[in-house]
Amino acid sequence: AAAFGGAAFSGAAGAGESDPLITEVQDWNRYLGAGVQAAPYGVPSAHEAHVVRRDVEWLTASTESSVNFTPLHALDGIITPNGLCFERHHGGVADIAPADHRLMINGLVDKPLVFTMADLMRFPRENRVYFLECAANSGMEWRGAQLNGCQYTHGMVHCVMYTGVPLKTLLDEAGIKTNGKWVLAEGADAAGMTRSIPMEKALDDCLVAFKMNGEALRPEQGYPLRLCVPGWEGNMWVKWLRRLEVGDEPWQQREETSKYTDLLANGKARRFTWVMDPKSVITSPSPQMPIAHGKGPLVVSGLAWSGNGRIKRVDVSIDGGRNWTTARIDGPSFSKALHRFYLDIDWDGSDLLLQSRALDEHGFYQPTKNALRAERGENSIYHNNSIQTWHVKEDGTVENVEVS
Amino acid sequence: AAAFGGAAFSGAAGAGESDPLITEVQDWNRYLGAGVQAAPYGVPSAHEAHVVRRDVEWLTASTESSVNFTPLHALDGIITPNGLCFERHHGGVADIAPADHRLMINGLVDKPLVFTMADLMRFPRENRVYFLECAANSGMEWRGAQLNGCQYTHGMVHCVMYTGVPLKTLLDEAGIKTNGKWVLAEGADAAGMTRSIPMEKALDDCLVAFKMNGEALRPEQGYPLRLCVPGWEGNMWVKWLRRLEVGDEPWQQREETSKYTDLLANGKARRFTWVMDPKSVITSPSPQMPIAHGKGPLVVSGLAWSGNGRIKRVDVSIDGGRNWTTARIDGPSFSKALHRFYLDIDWDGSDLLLQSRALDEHGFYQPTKNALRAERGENSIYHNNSIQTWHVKEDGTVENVEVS
Amino acid sequence: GDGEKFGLGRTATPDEVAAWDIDVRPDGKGLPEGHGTVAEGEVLFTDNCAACHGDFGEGVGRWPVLAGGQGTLKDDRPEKTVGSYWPYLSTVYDYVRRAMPFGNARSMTNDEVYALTAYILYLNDIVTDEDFELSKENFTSIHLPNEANFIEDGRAEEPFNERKAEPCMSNCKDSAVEITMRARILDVTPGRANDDEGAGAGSVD
Amino acid sequence: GDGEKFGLGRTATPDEVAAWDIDVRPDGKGLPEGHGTVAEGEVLFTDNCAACHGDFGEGVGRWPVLAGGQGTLKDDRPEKTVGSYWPYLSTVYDYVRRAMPFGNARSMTNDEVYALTAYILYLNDIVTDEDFELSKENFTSIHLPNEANFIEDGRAEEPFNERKAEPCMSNCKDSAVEITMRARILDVTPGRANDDEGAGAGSVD
Ligand code: HEC
Ligand code: HEC
Ligand SMILES: [Ca+2]
Ligand SMILES: [Ca+2]
Ligand SMILES: [Ca+2]
Ligand SMILES: [Ca+2]
Ligand SMILES: [Ca+2]
Ligand SMILES: [Ca+2]
Ligand SMILES: [Co+2]
Ligand SMILES: [Co+2]
Repeated sequence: AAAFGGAAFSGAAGAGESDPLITEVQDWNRYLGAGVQAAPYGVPSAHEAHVVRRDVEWLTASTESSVNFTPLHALDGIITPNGLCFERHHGGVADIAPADHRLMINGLVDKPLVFTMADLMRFPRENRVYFLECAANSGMEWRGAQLNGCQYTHGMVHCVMYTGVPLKTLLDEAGIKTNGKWVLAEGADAAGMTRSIPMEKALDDCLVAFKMNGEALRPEQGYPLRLCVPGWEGNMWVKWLRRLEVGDEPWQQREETSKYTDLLANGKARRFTWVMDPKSVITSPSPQMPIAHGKGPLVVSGLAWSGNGRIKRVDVSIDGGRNWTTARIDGPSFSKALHRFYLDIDWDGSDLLLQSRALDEHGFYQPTKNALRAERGENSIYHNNSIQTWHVKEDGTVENVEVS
Repeated sequence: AAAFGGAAFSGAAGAGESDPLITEVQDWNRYLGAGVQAAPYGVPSAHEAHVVRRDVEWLTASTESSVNFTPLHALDGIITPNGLCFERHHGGVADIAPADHRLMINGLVDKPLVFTMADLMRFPRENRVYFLECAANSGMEWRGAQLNGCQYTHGMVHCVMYTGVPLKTLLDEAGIKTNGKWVLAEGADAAGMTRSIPMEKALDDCLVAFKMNGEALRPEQGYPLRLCVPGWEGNMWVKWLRRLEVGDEPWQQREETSKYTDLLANGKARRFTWVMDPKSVITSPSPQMPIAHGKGPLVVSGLAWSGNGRIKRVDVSIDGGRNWTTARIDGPSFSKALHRFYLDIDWDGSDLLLQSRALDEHGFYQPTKNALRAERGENSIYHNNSIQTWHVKEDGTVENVEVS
Repeated sequence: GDGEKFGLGRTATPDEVAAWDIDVRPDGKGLPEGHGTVAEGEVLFTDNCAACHGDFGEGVGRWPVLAGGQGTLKDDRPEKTVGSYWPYLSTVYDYVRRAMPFGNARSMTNDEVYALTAYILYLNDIVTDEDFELSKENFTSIHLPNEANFIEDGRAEEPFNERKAEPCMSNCKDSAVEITMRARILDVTPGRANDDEGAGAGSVD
Repeated sequence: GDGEKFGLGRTATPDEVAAWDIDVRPDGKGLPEGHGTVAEGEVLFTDNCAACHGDFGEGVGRWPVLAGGQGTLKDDRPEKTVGSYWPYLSTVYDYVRRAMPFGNARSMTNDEVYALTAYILYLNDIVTDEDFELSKENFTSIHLPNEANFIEDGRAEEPFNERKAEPCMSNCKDSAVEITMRARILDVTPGRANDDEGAGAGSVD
């Protein structure tokens, strides 16, 4: 049954027949292809043109204050290529020449400082892999299954290796006064993005990064400088970082009051909900990645992450959460980074209700959608880390559903 | 003296003067930048246009059988962005639609098989980070210091995270006969690239990869399928992989006889020199990355790798190899992957003769250029893993030199 | 601060700090000198803001709503505005000064921002007199109605976060699982055939 | 082979295997039926190969040299050709059939490849008779002159690879280190001012 693989890929010779793609000499085996330097900075194959970030036009009034989504369904491993990291801007992409960029530290410090990019390159550097998830990821699913594809339901997350200077190093250079308990991080963009960060976190693992996946930050990710706030909501990872102010109280900025506060059913709203809870999603099969090959061996693959640290275990269910099997986590397991999991199954061709459930090293795991709603209602927008269900049908197509 | 950082970057206000880049509202802080989806597949900032692969035109007769070089000097961390991974082709870049690609296994197997890409996606997958170094990397330096930049002297190396199926899994599917001791890997390109791989290696850690750094392989890296032969010379990592033949003897193909054999001074030539020896290079400062900031804190940064496994230690010398200081290895340490090292020094502004020396977990380390030449002469082309020297001058410029 | 020092960077000048240090806190820290009335704010708002936010802060199309919505926070579709949701007035001053009008940020004077803030209070019935003047001096005396309804992060106390038990692995539900809802029914996925079915619901912030 | 089976893929047909399994080994395994003479090869070479490799295999410009160079392997600039360097004739047959002519691979018939291989032998003075015919039958009787000079990988036995000692950490050289050579002197770096100084030396394979 598995012979010749999926119809979408196969040259479709019958049993015992020879495939002309093999028996005839193909052009690419005969004639020279493009030479080196055809693209000094390389780009993906034209056959991969469908693997792009996508937005949802009705979601926002303007593209400059908007979001697009990482095509998680088409990716594998734990690293997100820079060109596919989702975008979220509040005033568009600031275009800043590195020579014109400055970072100021002021407030409750011994000495207010200004750094050029060249100055920052002289501090000891570190390299760390982290996921970045927008607190609003899966936010459109609070009221029920809505968008048909993990790119849309879970695509406001990416994971790259950053190079930068620990925030602590820079704060130490200015000298934190004893009453300095909070840090305000400010961007140079047209939104002048600002967030308050408690000093404990600032001194723990925050990084002032200038490179991602080896090269300079991408413009839409804050070139030339961004703050990394590992495990915490993406909005705090201030892009185009130009200022760090030390203070004794939080600032209650717009993105920590009007936005990024979580309205509960009782009308109360939680603030300073920073950590991104354990979460996972099956990226294939998924609505944008139907099964094209019929029954037999099937790779169920997905991503899991937790703002608390490492992922300890991912369980997968094919019956909507009645029974669970522990999946195989493969590849590096970094704290506060994406983890890749696989469950290799023999599909019998019948309907599946596929779910995944992440458990982190601190014992936190994902709730069901209903358990989360029972606690918070449907108006929270942010921090929806509930278990996602995909309905795999006999024909291999997949739908975003909710289950009893 | 360090105030205001390097002239190349600084807005150059005098002491106590205010920088108009701070006191005046800049355009990017006022007007909206580009919206989301300006580039569905993102690209680097225009300010990074100099960070590209480069070739050396006089080196080869045609770009289709040629090479270009990774801009190591401009990168950090251990991951090479896909668009900057050096290229090496022998018949140009094959352009293959995944649906048209086939992988055959034949020879000493129980059952010769043909796989589509869809078939391959159904086997259990793994994710691993590996460096890939061309055996000819640094080959132009055998006769002495020649090219002024680590991009040219050491840029035939890159390091990415691969996703693929262990070669062993596929060979097992066909069933290796007991006399099967070698595997011939063949590409679908116009060079019909072929290499013989001993069965022990094939069953150990080789991977048939379809993704790099999360996304589909780039065309110039073998899209849709390439073989990974971890720690071994890059030419064996057959791109556009279309066939695996099991045999009882090596094939003595052109790339393992005419090429990729190492001619010694005595006229004898070593063959099957597969492993890439421990090696390192200081990427900054380096000829393409002069010091622009004068004396004071200086980050000396570089890469180290070994085909034998992990890097245990990197030593750095600033006096041409008389005295050594152990550098700090930062970021992940994967077997057969690039390692990033740093030495944070306080530069007194005088001449430096900068060297780095990698030591791997099996106790192998880099020889000096003269020690290597004493053993092999100057005609080997391949496997030059000797210690590189950069001469840093008082003005901060850097030259590729050799020392006594 | 006695962490390690590298001697990098330079001292920021007072003018530089003043140019960038424009943030304002609920306790009034950071407020500049200045003042502005509701009536002045109305004129400024009509000229600079109403095209997006509407004459009465009701929001044009998908642009943000700034006024109204009081008493809706427990509704199916809460309307979160300065009047109905925001805890602190300082945030209005800070945000308008740093980010509005959208596309021409940093273009309003400090007095103008006082006037606009006063007008947003007026649109939300928090002040009712068009002659009301907001200033550095009286700013912290104004409190927004929803301030008391912000609470700390309580996620760790939610039942599923209490870590009392390992999650269930088998026979976790009594009966076979039923599908209760399908995305297909409200398919708003871009790039699909039925895109013209219209917009979905929800927002990203 | 008793590793795990997934039942994926399908059996390759004999025609398919024949189409792709064109590799040739030194023991003659993989050689197709056929034959060709030096004289036939000369015509074919002149028409299809000489534009790059030269009429006598001497190489045009930077295109590869195929003949000559015998006795140069210990020279400063060895000339590595089929005659001077290659260990096995099978490699010539295999490679020409799979990859030449550059830009039109797989265009020569099996007989033509025998003739071209014979002609390359002739250009290298390994056969001297223009009527010499190379065939599947006599192929393995031909040995290339340099075959015996290929040895196994001996890197592990090189002194610096013997791992007897930790590398030296201090005072490793008696006197201050001198610069003995500078890349600047033969600067061939692309994109620098003096690019017109001309080409450098060396090759990537
Ligand atoms: C061109 C459209 C436009 C104009 C003109 C404009 N705004 Fe806005 N306003 C926006 C957008 C878009 C946002 C949300 C930005 C974001 O997502 O970060 C916003 C947000 C706001 C908010 C915060 C809303 C919330 O709920 O968080 C306030 C307050 C505000 N604007 C006030 C003003 C004032 C006052 C002016 C005039 C001085 C103004 N705006 C002019 C588009 C506009
Ligand atoms: C358009 C130029 C061109 C033509 C025509 C051409 N070749 Fe080549 N040949 C090359 C290049 C380029 C290479 C090296 C390819 C590589 O780098 O992998 C090569 C390599 C070779 C080699 C291996 C050389 C070595 O030292 O490894 C042989 C043998 C050879 N060609 C024979 C032939 C024959 C026989 C023909 C005609 C049937 C032919 N070539 C036609 C360009 C050409
Ligand atoms: Ca302040
Ligand atoms: Ca009025
Ligand atoms: Ca639709
Ligand atoms: Ca064969
Ligand atoms: Ca003749
Ligand atoms: Ca030059
Ligand atoms: Co939150
Ligand atoms: Co070798």
